[in-house]
Amino acid sequence: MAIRVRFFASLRERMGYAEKSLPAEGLATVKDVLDRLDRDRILNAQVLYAVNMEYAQPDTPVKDGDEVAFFPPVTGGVR
Amino acid sequence: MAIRVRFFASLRERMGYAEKSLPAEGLATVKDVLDRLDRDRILNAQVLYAVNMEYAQPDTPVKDGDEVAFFPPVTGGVR
Amino acid sequence: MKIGVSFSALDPWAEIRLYQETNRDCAGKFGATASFVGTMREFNEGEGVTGMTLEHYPGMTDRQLEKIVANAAKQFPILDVLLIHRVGDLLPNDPIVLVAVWSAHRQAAFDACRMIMEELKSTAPFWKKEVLEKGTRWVEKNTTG
Amino acid sequence: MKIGVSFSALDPWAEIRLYQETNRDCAGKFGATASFVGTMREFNEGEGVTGMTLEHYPGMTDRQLEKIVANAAKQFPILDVLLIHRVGDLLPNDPIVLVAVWSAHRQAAFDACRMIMEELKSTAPFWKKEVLEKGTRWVEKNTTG
Repeated sequence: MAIRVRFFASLRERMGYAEKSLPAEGLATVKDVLDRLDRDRILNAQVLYAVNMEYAQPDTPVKDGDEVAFFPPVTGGVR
Repeated sequence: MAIRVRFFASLRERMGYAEKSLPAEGLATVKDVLDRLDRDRILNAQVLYAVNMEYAQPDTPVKDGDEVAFFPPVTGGVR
Repeated sequence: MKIGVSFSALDPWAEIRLYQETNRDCAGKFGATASFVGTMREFNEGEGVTGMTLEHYPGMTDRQLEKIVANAAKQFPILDVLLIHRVGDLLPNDPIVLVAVWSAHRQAAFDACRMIMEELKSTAPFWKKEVLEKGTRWVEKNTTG
Repeated sequence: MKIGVSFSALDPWAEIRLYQETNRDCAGKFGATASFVGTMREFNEGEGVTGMTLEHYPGMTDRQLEKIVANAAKQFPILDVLLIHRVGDLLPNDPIVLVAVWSAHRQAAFDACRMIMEELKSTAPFWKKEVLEKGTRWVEKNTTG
């Protein structure tokens, strides 16, 4: 298994890809996942985190098989 | 001409009739109209007034040709 | 803008849909439609209700409804309003009133829709007489609930 | 209760009408239906908008929408909810989102409908990309307007 990383919307475009699979070794939190990726590019604008489709924080734990997502502030509904 | 007096809803039932025509002589205000009618029966419960289809007060002026209405508190819409 | 009373059964969602389709003046400009439909329940004040008669003061009703909508339009930036109130004999589940408000933005649509419903309740000359299992009763007041 | 996303054009009033006709559990018990429809405008932030793509996070969207409705049901005495959000490519005048709330009384229906729209805007994982006369832009935030 591994950790599935996903990007959405403008962040997906900034990264140039929608998802990536990372070996889970050494990844204990969302912050660890960020550090393993192009951290500066991801954090270049405001970013939200989700682990297994629930909102998360940098210190939220992750484990083998989890899905970790990064995306910009959401803009559903209408103003 | 004359003054047309109208009753609605529970007040109409209490009065036993829906409308009445009153000679306008001596009638200067809504209060005068009330005094000319069965005042105690009308004021037996909370009553609202209208002159020419606009909400009115006891001292609202009336004149020949006007329509004066008495009715209980309104209960349109839903709770 | 369409404001009035209906002497026959209301199909509120079909009314709103048709109104929006045939009134294209604010097409492309509105981002928000807030609507409210009031429906007759089969109970009130703890008692079963099997029917209702809605009496109104013709003429004054239209005048007051127009005033209520004008007040809302003065206070909030709204683009269009549809407001229809039933009169006559109703059965449980029959729609009593519908209001729909179109606006560029959400808040104005919600605020105006709610304001119209509140003012209607306290100023439009309608009266409800309920048919209970035993006899009838006039609804005496609208609470704020 | 029906909650979800739609990949094809929404006919919001027809959806509400059909839902109410086919879900009779609260028939006779509801006196109030508050609804809101959000529609794509042909302008935003002072610029003409000719199209929009609504992206979402499948799976997380459903989970968040269900959470939002559950929160509203915890806070207000509501009987039923219909909530559908569009995804995919939209044109001006296309409906974006619809929410309808059934309740015994007016206030709970209005309050819950508004709360759902507010929470949706800040927690449901949708993103809008607008097509302008020249190029495209991501909508960066929803104001409270």
